[in-house]
Amino acid sequence: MDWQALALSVQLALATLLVLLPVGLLSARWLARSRSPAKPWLEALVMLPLVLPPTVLGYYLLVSLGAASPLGRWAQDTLGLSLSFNFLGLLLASVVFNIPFMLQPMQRGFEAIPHKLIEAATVNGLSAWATFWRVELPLAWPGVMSAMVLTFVHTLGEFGVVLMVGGNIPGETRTIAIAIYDRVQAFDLHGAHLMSLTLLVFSTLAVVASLWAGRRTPEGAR
Amino acid sequence: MDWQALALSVQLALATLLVLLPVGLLSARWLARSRSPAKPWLEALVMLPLVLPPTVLGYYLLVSLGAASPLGRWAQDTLGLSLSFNFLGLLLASVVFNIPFMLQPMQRGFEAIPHKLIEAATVNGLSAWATFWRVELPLAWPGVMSAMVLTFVHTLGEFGVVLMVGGNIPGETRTIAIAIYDRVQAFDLHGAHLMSLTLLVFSTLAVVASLWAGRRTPEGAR
Amino acid sequence: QPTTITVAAASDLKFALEDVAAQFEKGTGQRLRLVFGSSGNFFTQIQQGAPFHLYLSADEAYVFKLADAGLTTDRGRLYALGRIGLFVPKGSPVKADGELKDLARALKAGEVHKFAIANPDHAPYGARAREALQHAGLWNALQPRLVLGENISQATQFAASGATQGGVIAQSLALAPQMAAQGDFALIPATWHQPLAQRMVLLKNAPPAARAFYEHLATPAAQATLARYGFSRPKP
Amino acid sequence: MTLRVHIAQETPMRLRGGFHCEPGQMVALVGPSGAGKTSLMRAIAGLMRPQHARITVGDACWCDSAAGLFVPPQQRRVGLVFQDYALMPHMTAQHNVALPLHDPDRLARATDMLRRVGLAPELYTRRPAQLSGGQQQRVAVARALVRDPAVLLLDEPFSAVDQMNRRTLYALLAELREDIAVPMVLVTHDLTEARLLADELVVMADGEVLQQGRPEVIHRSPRNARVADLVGIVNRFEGRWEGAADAPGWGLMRWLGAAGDGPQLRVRDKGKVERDQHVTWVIPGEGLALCDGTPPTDPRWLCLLAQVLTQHHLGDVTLLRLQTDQPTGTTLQLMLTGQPHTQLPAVGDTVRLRLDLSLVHIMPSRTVSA
Amino acid sequence: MTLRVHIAQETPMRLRGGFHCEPGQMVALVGPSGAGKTSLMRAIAGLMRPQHARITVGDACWCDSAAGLFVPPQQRRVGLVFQDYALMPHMTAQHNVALPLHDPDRLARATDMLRRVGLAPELYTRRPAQLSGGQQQRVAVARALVRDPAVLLLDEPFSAVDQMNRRTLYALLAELREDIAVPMVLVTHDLTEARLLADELVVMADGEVLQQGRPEVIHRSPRNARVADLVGIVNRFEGRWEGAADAPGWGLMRWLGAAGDGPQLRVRDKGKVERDQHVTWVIPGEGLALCDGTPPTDPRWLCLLAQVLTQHHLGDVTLLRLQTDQPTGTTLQLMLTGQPHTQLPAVGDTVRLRLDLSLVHIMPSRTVSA
Ligand SMILES: Nc1ncnc2c1ncn2[C@@H]1O[C@H](COP(=O)(O)OP(=O)(O)OP(=O)(O)O)[C@@H](O)[C@H]1O
Ligand SMILES: Nc1ncnc2c1ncn2[C@@H]1O[C@H](COP(=O)(O)OP(=O)(O)OP(=O)(O)O)[C@@H](O)[C@H]1O
Ligand code: MOO
Ligand SMILES: [Mg+2]
Ligand SMILES: [Mg+2]
Repeated sequence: MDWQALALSVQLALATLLVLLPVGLLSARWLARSRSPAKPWLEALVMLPLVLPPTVLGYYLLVSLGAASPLGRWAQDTLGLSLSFNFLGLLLASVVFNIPFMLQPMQRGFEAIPHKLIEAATVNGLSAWATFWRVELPLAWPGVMSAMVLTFVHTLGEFGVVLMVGGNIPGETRTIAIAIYDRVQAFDLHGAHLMSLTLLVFSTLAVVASLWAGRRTPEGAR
Repeated sequence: MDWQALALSVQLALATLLVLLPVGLLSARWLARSRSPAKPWLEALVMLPLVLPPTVLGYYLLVSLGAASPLGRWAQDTLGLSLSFNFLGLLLASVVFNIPFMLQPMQRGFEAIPHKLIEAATVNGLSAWATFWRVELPLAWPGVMSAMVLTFVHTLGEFGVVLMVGGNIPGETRTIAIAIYDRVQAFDLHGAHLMSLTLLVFSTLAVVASLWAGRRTPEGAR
Repeated sequence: QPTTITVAAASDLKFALEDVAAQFEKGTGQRLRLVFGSSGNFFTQIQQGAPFHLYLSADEAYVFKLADAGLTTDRGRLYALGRIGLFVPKGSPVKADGELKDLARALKAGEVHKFAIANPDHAPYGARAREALQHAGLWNALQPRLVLGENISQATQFAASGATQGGVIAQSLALAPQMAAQGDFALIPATWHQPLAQRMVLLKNAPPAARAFYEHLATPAAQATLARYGFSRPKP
Repeated sequence: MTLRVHIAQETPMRLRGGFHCEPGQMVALVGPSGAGKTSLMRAIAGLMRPQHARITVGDACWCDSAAGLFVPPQQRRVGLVFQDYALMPHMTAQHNVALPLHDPDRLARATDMLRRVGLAPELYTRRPAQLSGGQQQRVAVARALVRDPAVLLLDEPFSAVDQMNRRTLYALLAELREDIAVPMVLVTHDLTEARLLADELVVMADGEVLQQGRPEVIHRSPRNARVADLVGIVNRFEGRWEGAADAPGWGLMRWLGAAGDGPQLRVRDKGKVERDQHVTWVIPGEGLALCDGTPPTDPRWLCLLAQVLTQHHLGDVTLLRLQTDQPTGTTLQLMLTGQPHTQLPAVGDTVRLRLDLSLVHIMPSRTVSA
Repeated sequence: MTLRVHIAQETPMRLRGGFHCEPGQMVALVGPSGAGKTSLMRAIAGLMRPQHARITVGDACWCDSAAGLFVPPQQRRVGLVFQDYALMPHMTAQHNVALPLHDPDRLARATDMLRRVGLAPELYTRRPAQLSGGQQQRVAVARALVRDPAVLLLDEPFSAVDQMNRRTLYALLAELREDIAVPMVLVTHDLTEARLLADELVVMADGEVLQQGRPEVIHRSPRNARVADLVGIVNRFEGRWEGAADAPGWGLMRWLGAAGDGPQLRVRDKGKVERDQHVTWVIPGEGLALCDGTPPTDPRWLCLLAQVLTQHHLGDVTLLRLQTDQPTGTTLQLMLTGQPHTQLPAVGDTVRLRLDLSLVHIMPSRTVSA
């Protein structure tokens, strides 16, 4: 069992959540409230990371973030940061790839809030910020939970993009998904089964724990 | 441009929707209404197809559906059907892999329906069936739309599972995602770009069209 | 009506086999379906009854295992020996040199940040690359900089995209016209590593037309085409 | 097809007691906020499965917890107006009303009912969010009335509707009562409305059914002080029973004030209280009037001097709060009509008040607090 | 800090006219369902940006469409009771009430206000879904009152609350009016409540403000027949102006019935109508009474014979519908109090009716239909 790879995957999943949560909340809320005619186009745009096969998306990301790309060179020269074949690169890729999972359920969550309640909040003097925290977020919570669980689990299992941008470096970019894949390719089925099982059990526990922690009391008997 | 592969992908995506829609609606609704303590466990179970790397999930599916597997042999002997390396195999794999995308948003959609309205439907004499069609489905519609769009788009881009279970046979199991991947593998970047762009444009139009067709009038001014 | 023959071929054959197949199709009017992928995947799929007729592996071990399992008509035939070499993308500080001397220099100078090979744990080209690098005494120094491709094509993409400063890749891929523009390639001596014995085998259900192609691959014309893509002729 | 309800439960809320309602009869369920009126309606409609209950309509049994019987709401065919309307937000007014209908001309019937509840035609195709509160409520009423219900349950169906529209709806209900003879239960906070529309009142408080009876009967002889309160009897006083009077059926009671004893009253004796027992007594508004001339000598009348504390002019009626001199400092309320403004006693004036002692109703003193 | 509202818009709904409300004053907005009361409140609260409007509170301007000024609702500091409560479903009663508060002891203040609106302590920690309709409404009222508002807007705040709890809330409002002198606007369908609580009425219909004034003034001299209808004046008749009478300030009017002309009446002349003009006239309830003795000779009185059509007993008052003989077949309504049951005229009886002609109010005839 490659614990290092599992730890890396969990780190990546958590970091992805950390980056995408604020961005996702703001954009999902904006999309939910928007009456702009561009809205369906923006929604479609949000979906695009899902459309390309992961390895191909990874390839494009590598070409645009890699050391030979203008962006990659700029990051290397000015920030001293490499955007590929390291954790940062993985994170960038993971963030891009998870946008649809994060935004869609959150947007539905925000859309489901009765407008009347937002009005009640503003009339009661709550600032946009307070309304967000005390009214919108709690009411959109099931959608936000869905988004977070989907993103977390999906990052654990993500393979193509991560392999392409990360390059399967043990301890740095070899995630548990890649490690399992390697085991299968090497016909080490025992190892593969063991790792798969560990991952499945871990994710199940993680999902149950987060659903339990984020559960809301049912709407009441009536 | 490999139109055959695109056509196959679209067929696969539509067939996946067709199979998953009824199953998904029923299970999502059941999960949404359920007060069972097993509910978070079931929800976690629904997520599991996302956890494993697609190629590994594909591997396990292949091992359990392939001609050498008991299930595969049974299907071959009694039904005369092969469950791998053909469209049926792809469809089975695609269905399994899309369960989380289909169920999560739908479940949230059903959960967001005020219980009072279900009560009003039953008091007004609507059967469970009529309540579902005339009240629950329309009210859960944004979530259902989300689920369908996510599933459709995700099937277009799905690569690992399909490659493993399908075997990349032109005209039969070579989807557009695999075709693009092949182009990249062959360093035919021009071809890859062209196909990616076509796929992106197509999906964008498909998403916008479905969002437009499935849009609901906003909740009203108040 | 002529049955379509499905050929599963290792991805290093991508360019070479397409040429050979075109020759064959022109000569016989027989249609071929070529499927390229990783040899290991094909092995798994064939075990599960994949409808392939002819399997061209990059590693003969897979062929023998299938033969032992009784899935093939025989133990197959060697059709080519693969060769590996150093590829350096345009703008890399490393010069392409088959003896890997400049790579050693650049490594010392700290100019090599990332270097691509296929995963030596399961890709035949990766295993040979490791042997060659070990032979040159660079393995230990290079190991922390390695990025591993799932298969040899992916390793080639890493190197060709300029994301790494170089990589050990298959000659057959490096000779592809699209690659020539991306950088320089130098062959590594064949003695530095075990031979990449590429073996093909007919599968149990193969129709006669599949055997025809199997035989065609041994013809001088086919072998000449393979040679153009950097495969050397196997000793009979 | 009489509706008979008997219920006893403790959770999720307390509900005890029962009532009955004949076909074609309208029963008004009254009681303070949180009394359990809505919950009782929900139990009748089948939306709540009570712990112990028996609910029958004619020969049909809808709920019998002893026998484990529970007919689901779909099969009860009740017309229910939800207190908060429960309109379908995704349907137009018309489709909301057509919801319980199945026949081909359902939309036509829905339209017709919307017309009858007084909704303007341009509103038929609006969704609830684009309707005013009262318009939504009338859609909800139309939905309950449009089907052919076995029982009609109206939970504050007119609370958001103005007087004029209410009159339309009252007329509609009256019409309906002639068309379909089913039991009708109305929850309302408006006691005037309850008395105007209902044949009988059912008084509830704290989940308990306290009394059922004709409005004027309850009004004139509430079972206890709590009921008196609930049906809006404001003139409620304390007294001590002092035994039989000169004639059979009559007794003597001392009026007890906060600051001391008042006069002895000769009132009807229903034989329910004993000598020296503490009692609560009420007198309905029709038993109070101002005297214009000299005090009458009839023992039926008690005449008191009282001072006007406040005067409220409420349109057709004027409300006076008076303070009597005997027993000192007791206040009572008096409604006046038909008096031109100029003839009304002003605040501070002393007036002569006449009590019709034959209308005094005596109850055992309440022990529970409000 | 007077609230002044002027508004003119056509979409999404028509709103025209305006009103003003002094600090400490309570204005009741009355009008039929769909009149635009809620919409007007929403405009004042800043939840709707009207097409043309000017809304000021004291020196502060909240909305001036001419100047493009629009203060967002957060900064208007209004206490608003929504018609449908708009309670936060995820918060307890207590937290709902504390929503507009910021200080450290916000929960204590919320609890205190919940106590004052009469909610039982065990309900403070319940969520709205576990409260009855009236309990929810009281939470909503508490939330509006708990903050220190610049303007108080109450949209049917008592519609789901019973009479007893209403009295608690009335008292609370009265208390509040002494504590904080801010303009208060109350929407209510209950005209009695409006007259009881409000200093002035604002009558609305079809989005238009028709009249503002003290209740008794509007009641006695409605601007037109529509207003008369809206403030619940039931005794409305037709007439023809026949010119000046014997004394200045008095004129003569012919009472027109459906079936023919009635008597000539000597009524107050405000100089607004011309000879032979068709008029609508009303007489408030206090101008009607039964005569006990012989008909008075004072020309202020008109005596009529009338037959009792129906008799409704509504608790403290009894409602009679009478049909006069002159003009033939005209019906009018009369409220009686203080009459013991036995003395009430029965259905079919002929009674003698007295009209106080000095209270007759004359309006130009309505041309629009209801
Ligand atoms: N889901 C619930 N869980 C627990 N208690 C509840 C629930 N719903 C209502 N209650 C309580 O039950 C009691 C009765 O409620 P109900 O709604 O029947 O009152 P009501 O008579 O209709 O009052 P109102 O006139 O205010 O509508 C109330 O005290 C209320 O707080
Ligand atoms: N969102 C909306 N879009 C269009 N019209 C609306 C909208 N909301 C309300 N209306 C209409 O505006 C008019 C005024 O509505 P409003 O809610 O102000 O009435 P109201 O006087 O409060 O009535 P009620 O006493 O029934 O609550 C109504 O005819 C209503 O149908
Ligand atoms: O089997 Mo390969 O040629 O390493 O992809
Ligand atoms: Mg209720
Ligand atoms: Mg309103």
